Amino acid sequence: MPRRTVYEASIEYMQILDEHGNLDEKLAKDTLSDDDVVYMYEHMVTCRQLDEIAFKLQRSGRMGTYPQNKGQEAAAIGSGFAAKKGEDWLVPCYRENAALYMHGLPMHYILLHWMGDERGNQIPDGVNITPISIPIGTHMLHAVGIAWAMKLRKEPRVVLTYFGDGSTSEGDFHEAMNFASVFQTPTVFICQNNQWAISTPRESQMNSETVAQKALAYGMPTCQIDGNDIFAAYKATKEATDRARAGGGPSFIEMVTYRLGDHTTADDARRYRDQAEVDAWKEKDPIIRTRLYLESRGLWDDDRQIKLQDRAKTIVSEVVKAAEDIEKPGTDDFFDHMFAVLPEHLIRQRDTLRTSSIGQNPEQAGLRATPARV
Amino acid sequence: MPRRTVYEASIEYMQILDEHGNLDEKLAKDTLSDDDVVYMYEHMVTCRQLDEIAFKLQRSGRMGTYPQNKGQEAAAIGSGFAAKKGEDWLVPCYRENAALYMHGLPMHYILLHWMGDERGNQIPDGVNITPISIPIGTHMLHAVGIAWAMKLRKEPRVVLTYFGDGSTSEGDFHEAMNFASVFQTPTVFICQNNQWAISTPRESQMNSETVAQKALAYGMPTCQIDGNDIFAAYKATKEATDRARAGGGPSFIEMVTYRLGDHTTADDARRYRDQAEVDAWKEKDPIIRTRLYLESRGLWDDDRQIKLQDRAKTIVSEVVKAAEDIEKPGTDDFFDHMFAVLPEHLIRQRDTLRTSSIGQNPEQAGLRATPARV
Amino acid sequence: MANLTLVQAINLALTQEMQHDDRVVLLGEDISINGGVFRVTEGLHERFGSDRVIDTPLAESGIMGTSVGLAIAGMRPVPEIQFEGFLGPAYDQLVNHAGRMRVRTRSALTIPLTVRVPVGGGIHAPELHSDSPEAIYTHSKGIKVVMPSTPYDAKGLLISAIRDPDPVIFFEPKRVYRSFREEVPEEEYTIEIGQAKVVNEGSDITIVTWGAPVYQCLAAMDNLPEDVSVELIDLRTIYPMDIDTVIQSVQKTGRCVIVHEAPLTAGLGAEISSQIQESCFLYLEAPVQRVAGFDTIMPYYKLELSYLPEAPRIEKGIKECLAY
Amino acid sequence: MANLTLVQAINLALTQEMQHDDRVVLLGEDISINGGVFRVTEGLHERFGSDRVIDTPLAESGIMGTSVGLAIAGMRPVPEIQFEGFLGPAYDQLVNHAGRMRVRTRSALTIPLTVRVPVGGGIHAPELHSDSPEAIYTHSKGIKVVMPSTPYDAKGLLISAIRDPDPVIFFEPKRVYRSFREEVPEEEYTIEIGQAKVVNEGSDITIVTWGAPVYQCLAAMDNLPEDVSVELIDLRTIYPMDIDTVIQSVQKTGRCVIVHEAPLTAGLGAEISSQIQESCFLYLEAPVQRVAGFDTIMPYYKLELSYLPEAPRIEKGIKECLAY
Ligand SMILES: Cc1ncc(C[n+]2csc(CCOP(=O)(O)OP(=O)(O)O)c2C)c(N)n1
Ligand SMILES: Cc1ncc(C[n+]2csc(CCOP(=O)(O)OP(=O)(O)O)c2C)c(N)n1
Ligand SMILES: [Mg+2]
Ligand SMILES: [Mg+2]
Repeated sequence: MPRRTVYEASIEYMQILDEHGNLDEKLAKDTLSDDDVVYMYEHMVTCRQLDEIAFKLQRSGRMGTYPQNKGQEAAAIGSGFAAKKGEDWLVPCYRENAALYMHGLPMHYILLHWMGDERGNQIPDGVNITPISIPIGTHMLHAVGIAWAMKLRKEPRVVLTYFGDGSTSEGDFHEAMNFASVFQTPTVFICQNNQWAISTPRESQMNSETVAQKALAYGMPTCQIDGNDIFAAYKATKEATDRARAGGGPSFIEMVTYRLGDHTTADDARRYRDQAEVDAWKEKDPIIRTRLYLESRGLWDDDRQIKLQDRAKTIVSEVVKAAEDIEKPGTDDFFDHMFAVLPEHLIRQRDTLRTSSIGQNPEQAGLRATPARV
Repeated sequence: MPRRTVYEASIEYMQILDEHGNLDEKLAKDTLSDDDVVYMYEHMVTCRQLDEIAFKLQRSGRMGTYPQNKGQEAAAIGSGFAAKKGEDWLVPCYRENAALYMHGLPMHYILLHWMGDERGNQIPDGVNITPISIPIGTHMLHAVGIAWAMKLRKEPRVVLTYFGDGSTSEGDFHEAMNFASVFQTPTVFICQNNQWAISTPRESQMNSETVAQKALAYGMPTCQIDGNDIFAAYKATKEATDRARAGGGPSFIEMVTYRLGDHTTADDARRYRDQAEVDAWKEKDPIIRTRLYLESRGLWDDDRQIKLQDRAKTIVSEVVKAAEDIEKPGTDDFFDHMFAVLPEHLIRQRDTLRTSSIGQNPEQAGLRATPARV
Repeated sequence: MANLTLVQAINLALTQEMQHDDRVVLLGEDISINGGVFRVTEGLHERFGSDRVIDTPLAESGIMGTSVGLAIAGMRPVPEIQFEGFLGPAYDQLVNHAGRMRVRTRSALTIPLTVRVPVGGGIHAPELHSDSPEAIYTHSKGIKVVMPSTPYDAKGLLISAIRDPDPVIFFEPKRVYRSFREEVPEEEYTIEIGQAKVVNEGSDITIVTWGAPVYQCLAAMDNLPEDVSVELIDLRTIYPMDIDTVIQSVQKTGRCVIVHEAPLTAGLGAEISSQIQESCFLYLEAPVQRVAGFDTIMPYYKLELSYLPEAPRIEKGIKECLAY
Repeated sequence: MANLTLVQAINLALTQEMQHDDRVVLLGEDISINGGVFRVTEGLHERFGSDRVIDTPLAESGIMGTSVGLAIAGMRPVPEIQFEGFLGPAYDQLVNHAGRMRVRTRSALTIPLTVRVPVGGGIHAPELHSDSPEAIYTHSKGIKVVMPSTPYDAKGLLISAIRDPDPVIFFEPKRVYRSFREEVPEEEYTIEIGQAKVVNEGSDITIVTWGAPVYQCLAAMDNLPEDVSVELIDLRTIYPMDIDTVIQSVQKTGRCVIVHEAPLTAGLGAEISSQIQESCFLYLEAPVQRVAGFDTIMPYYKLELSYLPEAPRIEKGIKECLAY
């Protein structure tokens, strides 16, 4: 046949909880219980509190650059809720605090990281999370590698990896998607499409109508959902993790959301985007709609809200205290973790730096004498 | 609407000249004239001759590693025929000799390259071709950059870039496709899907049914064609170049073909692929079918064939002579082209190497005396 | 003449080169409307439009690789890599393509590109925002490497880089971006690539450095006894290196300290030290001293000042070298 | 004991490590059925199956990045990069991820990976198949760099590398792959990473080298006058470097020539020369001499032997150093 169709595809969008708090009961069936929603709501509010305080810490000089998560909590928490704590892995970027916290990361680790302290990356044993990733797009390959190990060892575990719309432009994204698909690793690719990569709008990053269609290149199951809807985020992720756990390989989920804050505290988004756009998205805030939903089901009221806010404040202020009270790291730290066994020249550098010499020339620190010329 | 389709796509396959030499007249309309086909046939046969001789040169120790093009001539020549000589650019890999030759590259340049001589890359002025690319997947970005320059300067020129199925796994492929699409550069991406990347079959490189669908990720026009069919290769490429020239941006074409030889002369394909597969593809050889077609139209006969073969032999043996007769390059050459103006230390290295000193320490070459200690 | 910061001097050089050569195009992440994360390209998009000040997708290899193509086709691309830590994904295109194109085509194709890269530590930035990879690109060949430390030098060197027919990495020490202002002529001028500058003449010891540590060296010098006469050399260009200026100085002083932020081992200090030894063997009164970053990964910012060669450590290095 | 080539010795080490540790997996381009383009992994796919000897898509960053993930999850990946020229696309994952993971997580996550990479010139290969990038990875930190020159050393060092809890680049000099055979014990043994080997003891001059140039140095030594006593050191490990062995030797001989294939400027010769100067200042009778590749791109193969430090050039270097 001279001309024939050799490939066909289509991609679906899903929303279950709309911005007014209305639920599509049919789609919501067998997803989240009332308790689940309350739990997730409380987490979102607590993480929003963390976000506000982190912002203030930066502004008052108590912390370095920080990227606010505000507005994207549903994508993080809805997807993270499908992961099994202590079993599955999360391989994040930096806008998923809510998922990390829920998956067991002590919250002050997040602050420590942004306070310029590697101990914020020293994830406790048993918490299956890789540290916040500063370079964009590179960590999805690690997620694929971890998932691949699970598969090779025949462990029924999955890996969720988070990244932004911007990061899908990197070559490593492509290679990660392809490896995952070729080796059918149990990886769930979660793209938080928040419409912007710093100042670059989605349309300037790609010429495709959806991010989701990028997965077609790899023959990978893909969908687009309302990322401010915990039901849709959970349902799509649960389907993907179930499939992956059963040996069905990787999936891609585009979560359509919005970065309500600046890119980071070093950024000023007013330079490049309209307030009207921000305002329109504020209406779609995941916290608002979840509360509306809970209220409509009689599961929430002002009193509970006030109590929750108090609790969140307490939690976060304890977290700030934990992060700020930690003793200053010593200079040994950046030597001692270079290798399992420190080579001699690093021991010398470490020790001479301790003695406040210039730390490099052993003779000068008296650690190795230059014998006289023979 | 809770669930809706947000994206749909389909991809077409096209064949015009089948392996028995039968032509789909309707699709062939307004494509190649009889003269064109004769011209292209003659080119293919000449390049096949080059291929055989190059193979022998390597086997007899007169040339280094060489990658045979055998079986893929239609993809090269059919697409290359849509390019305007002296106007459009070709940015090749290493299996498009026929396209390069037709586009104006003196054939002995190809041999010089594989003889380990950079002068094979010193493309003459006015021939718009970048040199054979050894690293896989990296040159498509250059093609996009060149096309981008054309667009910025509002020149109605296009860039054709060639690459294999294997190279579509590289991150740079992804970035090239995305940049081309975002900036709507006049680039035609021509994938010679010859089923193998050295020993790795297509199915182990990707989990997608077609290579063509990789372009959907970028919202780029895409199709799959019979790559052993000069009509389909020409028609698909012409549509793409016309669109690009008119400002319609990039296109992707998957040309389904087959590498009839080993990967290179350093390879032994019997280690990893079945002879039956090779034999089946031999039936689909583009040269056979083009000849059958020409004969069926009364445009070709044994006599013309013998004459053509003689001519091809003469051309190629002259080419071999040109490549072998060139004087050995001098050591100055690898210094003199490092920068437009050579920095002093490179001049010193070059000159001391000339004087057969070790070429590095100026004192020892007497070029800079060490004055006695003051 | 205007009193400009390093950021402003670079901005001025870009503006003037774009004005007088329409082959010059800027491309990179967030460089257009946003003016770049350090605001170095501020105002250029308004002035020159979207065809010449181009926001790219987030893809460093793409930025570098398309710049190679633009250069082949006769443009003069000036890509920006947002931070030196993100040169990593562009490494292959820069080193194996930009740096090789001329020689592998025996000058048939040339790559007049200037990649601008903020570099170095000391600004309390996150991971991979504080490195000093200049030695890597110096060893890689085919690429010139420039790192100015003053607004005046930055303007003159950037203009030279953009006009250079070959690839140049233009490292901008972020710690100096806004640390002070300096008189910078309004008119265009060039500073030759490959010329060091003697910042301070002296006779007892030579200090060789480049980029932000120039200021740490000056601070260290302030703390030395009055009678110590230091010759301070700012290399400005790292490759090709003005080793003659260094050699002349060391032949005069007999002692040398080299200061850089990058890790010690296989850093540029090693190259300079070796060349000094080769050319000043009979002049040296003490081993050439290197004061550099340690052989570790640059720590996060809580510890960055312990890692960097700050004034006290440089002072110590000078004293130890003098006492030998 | 068997009489093995370098290729066979590496194959044997891989076989034995895979047999005794099922966390060891090999991945790379064309390494399974094809046995790798140099046949180093020949027979391993048949023996260990597709889950442990894995053909990947053609994507070096993917190979390195998934290896980082595999290592995080407790495997011991041994990726192969087909030629050193294709380390370029893997550079970012290797340097900014594999090399940093332990220190940035304060040892919470570790990367026990060994990347095998054929390296160096002299085999008449195409472009980007003949480079020597070891200095780049030595300066990058967090990665050990090994380059054996004999079958015996290769086996012992590769076993050490695979068992090492940290990332190791294992460079295999292709020029030596099949150039000779040597007795290699059948049983497993390790050679400590970070130990140089004195190939020849001597008292007049020290030669420091590694990889294929070891044989060019031996050839050069054959041409020296009988009474010249050369101490030849094969570093074997480039990082961490056994500088003590070098220093002891130079303190004995007072003279040193360093030989490497990579370009001179900012190559490892510079680091070694600087350290010798720092530690042997009062012993040196002549400047430390470097005989290396030139500051150019490695030429295509017609000229490669003019670029590489072949025996005549080394001989000249030795004589010039002795005559100083
Ligand atoms: C490899 C790399 N290049 C550039 C940067 C600088 N940078 C940090 S965040 C960012 C934008 C990321 O956009 P996106 O992936 O959409 O994530 P978002 O910030 O919107 O959550 C850029 C360019 C980086 N961190 N890493
Ligand atoms: C970046 C890079 N990695 C690996 C190689 C080694 N190599 C040369 S050709 C090849 C396979 C290429 O396959 P494909 O793209 O399908 O082209 P084909 O050879 O089939 O025409 C490989 C792996 C290379 N040249 N460059
Ligand atoms: Mg985003
Ligand atoms: Mg192929």
